[in-house]
Amino acid sequence: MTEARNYTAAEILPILSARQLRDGQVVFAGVGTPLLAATLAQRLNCPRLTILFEGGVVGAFVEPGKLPPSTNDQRCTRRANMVLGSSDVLLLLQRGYVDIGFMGGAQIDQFGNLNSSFIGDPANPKTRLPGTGGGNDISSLTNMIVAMKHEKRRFVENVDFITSPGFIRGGTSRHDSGLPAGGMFRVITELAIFGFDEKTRRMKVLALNPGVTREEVQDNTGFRLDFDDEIAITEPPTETELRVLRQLDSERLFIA
Amino acid sequence: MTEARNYTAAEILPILSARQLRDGQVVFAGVGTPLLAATLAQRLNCPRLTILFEGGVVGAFVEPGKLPPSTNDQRCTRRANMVLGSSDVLLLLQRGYVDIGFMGGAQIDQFGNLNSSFIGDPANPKTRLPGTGGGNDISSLTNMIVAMKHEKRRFVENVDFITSPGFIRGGTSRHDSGLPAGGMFRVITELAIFGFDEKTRRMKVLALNPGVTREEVQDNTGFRLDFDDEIAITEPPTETELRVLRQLDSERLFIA
Amino acid sequence: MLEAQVEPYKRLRDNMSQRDRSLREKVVSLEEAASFVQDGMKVGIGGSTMSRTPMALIWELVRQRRKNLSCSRSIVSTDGDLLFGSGVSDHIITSWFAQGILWGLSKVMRHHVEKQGKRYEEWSHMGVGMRFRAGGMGVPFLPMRAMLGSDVLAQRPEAKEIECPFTGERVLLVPALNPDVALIHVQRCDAYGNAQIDGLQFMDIDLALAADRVILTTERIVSNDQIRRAPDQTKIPFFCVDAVVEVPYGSAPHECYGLYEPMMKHLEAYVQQVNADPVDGMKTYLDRYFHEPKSWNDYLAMIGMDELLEASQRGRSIYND
Amino acid sequence: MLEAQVEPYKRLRDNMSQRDRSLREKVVSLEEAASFVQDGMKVGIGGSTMSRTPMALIWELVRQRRKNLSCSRSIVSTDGDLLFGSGVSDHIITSWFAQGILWGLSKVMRHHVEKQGKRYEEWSHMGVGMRFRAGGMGVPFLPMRAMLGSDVLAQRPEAKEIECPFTGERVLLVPALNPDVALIHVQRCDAYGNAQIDGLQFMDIDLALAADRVILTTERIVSNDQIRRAPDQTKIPFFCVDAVVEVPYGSAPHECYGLYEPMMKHLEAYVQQVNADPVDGMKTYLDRYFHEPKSWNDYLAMIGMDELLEASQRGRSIYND
Repeated sequence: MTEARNYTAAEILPILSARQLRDGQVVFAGVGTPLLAATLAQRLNCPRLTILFEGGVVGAFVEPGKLPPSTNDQRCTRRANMVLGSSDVLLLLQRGYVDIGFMGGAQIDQFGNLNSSFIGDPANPKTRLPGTGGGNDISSLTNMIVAMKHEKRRFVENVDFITSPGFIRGGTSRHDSGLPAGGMFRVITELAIFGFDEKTRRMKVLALNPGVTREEVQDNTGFRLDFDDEIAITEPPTETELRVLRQLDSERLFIA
Repeated sequence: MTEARNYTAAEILPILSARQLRDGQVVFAGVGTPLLAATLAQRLNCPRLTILFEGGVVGAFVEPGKLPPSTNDQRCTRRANMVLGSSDVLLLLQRGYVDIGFMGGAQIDQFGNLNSSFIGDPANPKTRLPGTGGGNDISSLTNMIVAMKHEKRRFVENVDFITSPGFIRGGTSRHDSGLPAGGMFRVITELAIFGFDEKTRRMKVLALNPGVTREEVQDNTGFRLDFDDEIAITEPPTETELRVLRQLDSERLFIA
Repeated sequence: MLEAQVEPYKRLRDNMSQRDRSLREKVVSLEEAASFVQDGMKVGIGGSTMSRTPMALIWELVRQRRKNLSCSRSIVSTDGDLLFGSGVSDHIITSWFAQGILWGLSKVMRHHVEKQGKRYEEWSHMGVGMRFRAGGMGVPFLPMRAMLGSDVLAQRPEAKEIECPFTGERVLLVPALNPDVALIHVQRCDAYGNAQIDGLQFMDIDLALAADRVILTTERIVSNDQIRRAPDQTKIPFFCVDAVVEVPYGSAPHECYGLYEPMMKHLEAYVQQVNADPVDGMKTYLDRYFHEPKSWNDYLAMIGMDELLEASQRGRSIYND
Repeated sequence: MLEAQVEPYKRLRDNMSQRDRSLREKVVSLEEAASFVQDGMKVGIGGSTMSRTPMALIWELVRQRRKNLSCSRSIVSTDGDLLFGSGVSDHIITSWFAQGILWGLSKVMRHHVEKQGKRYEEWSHMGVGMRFRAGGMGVPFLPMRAMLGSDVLAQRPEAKEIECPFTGERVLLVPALNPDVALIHVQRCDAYGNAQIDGLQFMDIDLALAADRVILTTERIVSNDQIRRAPDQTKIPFFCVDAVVEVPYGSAPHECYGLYEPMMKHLEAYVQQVNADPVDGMKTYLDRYFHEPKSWNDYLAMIGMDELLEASQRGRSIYND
């Protein structure tokens, strides 16, 4: 990447993620980048985007400069249409009311499976990670967008532990496991935008971020990547996107 | 019955029923006599009686002269501690929070089974009755008091149809059917007070109402009755009981 | 055939993905709203007994001469009479069916079930509730511990007794009920369908979540700002709702919590008339009160100003100290 | 052995029938309330992450050096650190366990799980929720459609995959969880225990219904008359509750909806100290803030007036227009 940029890696993630959302969608958002991206989309071109939070919130408009530190904080209920129990908001996913689940990820594999539970052998782990939270429920029950940092150790061929299922072992294995609905839709990183092959369910590059090469993406990935036949180059963040984003996270909790 | 009485058959039912309740109990009450009796008990000697109604009410104090026409009317929520969904109030029974279920009855048999669904063959009934409502749930899940009119056609050896289970076919058959908790505790009529034998689970007379003979009870019953060894004679309604009862149902909805 | 009663998950999800769940205004007329209900559909009805019955919608369905509806409701009162008596429905799933406890048996229900072969499918009250709840949760069944050992269960091969795989106990699995459309009346909602229910909720939340479409009638359409000021009072989220109709006194002659109690004079006269003659008495009632009025307000005018205002005075008294 | 996790219905009902569920005053001190929790018990903890955590009760349990508790909570944050770090608990059932998303991994959790053999038993968030809900409903299990196909499920032989007897689909049955005692913090309740919760409820209603005993801490004890004025705001009925303690700021340094937001300066300092040294850092923290203060108010004084008032100002701002 040779060009000078007026944005950071932590800023491009929510901006590109926000662009994936469509006005009128019902989106179940995790804390951090997903919350920030969904709120950004609401304030840019999706004023009728409905955001659900795991704490039990439907249709919130989070206040600029007051991002919640988790999806279970009162800040998540700002101008909400409805507040309900945590199990009940998760059941809305199961019933099918949600278009998109939107999460961060610590480790992902070629089939879009996410690991946030264990590094190493679960029986005797090198690192015990925080665990699934609602991640397993969300990724089991709806179409997913994941926004995460692109590092080789995070993009692995097969995760040590499937915390949140993507396409499991590819093909029809997700469906065969008892998960007929949903699946990985997009992965957004500071390098590229990824989709999944309709048949093999392996990850493939749909678009490169501005100034990023195919080689750079492949070099930072722990498995062989496919590239879409009609690969695109993503437009860089606009002034408006950056301005609104920085207003939203003026405390710089997530874009520092 | 030769003595002159200052009360009617419709009045003695709620009064004798109210006497069966103990202060501090949690009682799930049906509309009509049960609601009236439980409210009467609250105003006599059970000020801390908690009444639940099927419509979704916990701890109500129904207002004198404003008895609800069903347990799903707003009048049931008068001075309630809590209002919740109908399924949720029924689930409180299943979890075991309720001491006593308290219902009226159309037809009862020797094992305390109640029929409020069909007279005659269910496939081709002579009369289609209104059905269970919450009756089946209440009688399946807690200890029951039933208040009803004493007529031979209502006290039958075996009901045509078990809508609300008593002891099914007696002995351990209730338990064996998957109903380990609860069962018939008392039946109150204008003639007598009945309990159930610990072993056979057949109905037996515990006490005769004032001025009523054993023969009179047996003659009005469609099966052979057992009589408790220490059969008692019930005290007649007191002036206070009658006065408070008549205040409660001043519209004479249920004691006419 | 009975097995097919439970919607496969794939079909539930496919139906849902075809539904427009975006934040949009949905206010329509009563006539338009009723068009969501097609002949032969499974229709879930909100409220219970004589409370928050979506009576204006039922009135409109009768006027439009809808037929063969399979209706489900926690507890049915005069609404069930009207659905059977008008020919709108030939199958009612509920736990209790008469006109009201004060009036004994419904001669209308008896006529149609005993002589006309219409179906009153009886479940326990909790059975109906767990069926709606399973539907709302997106699961094919829920376990419960009532109905066992009774003849109510003996009549319901649709439910399954199992041995619990955890405890070995006998428990009953009741199948999910996902109506094609639900009719629900509320005190207030916004133009998107965010609905707030005061007081008794009955099974309306589960029903709204379970149904493939929801039509709301509401005493009052309020602003979205008002909804957002008390979000924990919102009981049905907008994306469950497909149409909103503002119908003051939309439960008349039944009650609406905090606003009006049942209109007992009208109901007493109704009961007397239809129980005296469940066929002609009902026909005369429907012609006069359902088919002839030009509008819902005209129907209310026939109930009469005195009765409406008295019911309102009693309704509001629930908030007195 | 795993099978035995689900309480047989008979035992649940026997426990319940021995419980005094009468309408009676239950106000006790924090010390007395903590005596309901005995070593080795299954303890359900209300709230979620940094919200409405029953922190004063946890503080008291640490002071009383309770041990071997098996704790369950929807999502765990610094409360989990404190339970493991103090030796009060050696088993935590939850879906997510760190200090807070802002701070990455918890070195305390890692130390106790990776090196000390303590158990963090992981279920999905809905899995924890359905376990409490089954417990609250008095059924041995609930069906759900998540966790399938994942290694989270592979680690949980306590759950059972079945073929649905209605649809043939694969569904997961999760076992009921009925804690021996639940600890729940609310904004207000009366002396009987009728509790009203504002804003986010998390899993507290199901948890209260599921547990064999419930201890409530409350920001404020109000009159029963005040409760009865808004009965649809009552979320936990009094007969589920066994003890009531009035503890202002009873969730500090976590938040309590509408009253105070998390006290971030104290939390940041805590996180720095314990992550720098999960053993000695924790010991120093517990000695200073948990064991040495004479009372809960003294502990609050150590958090400091500035931070308390600032958190309150932010907490109340949720009701601003």
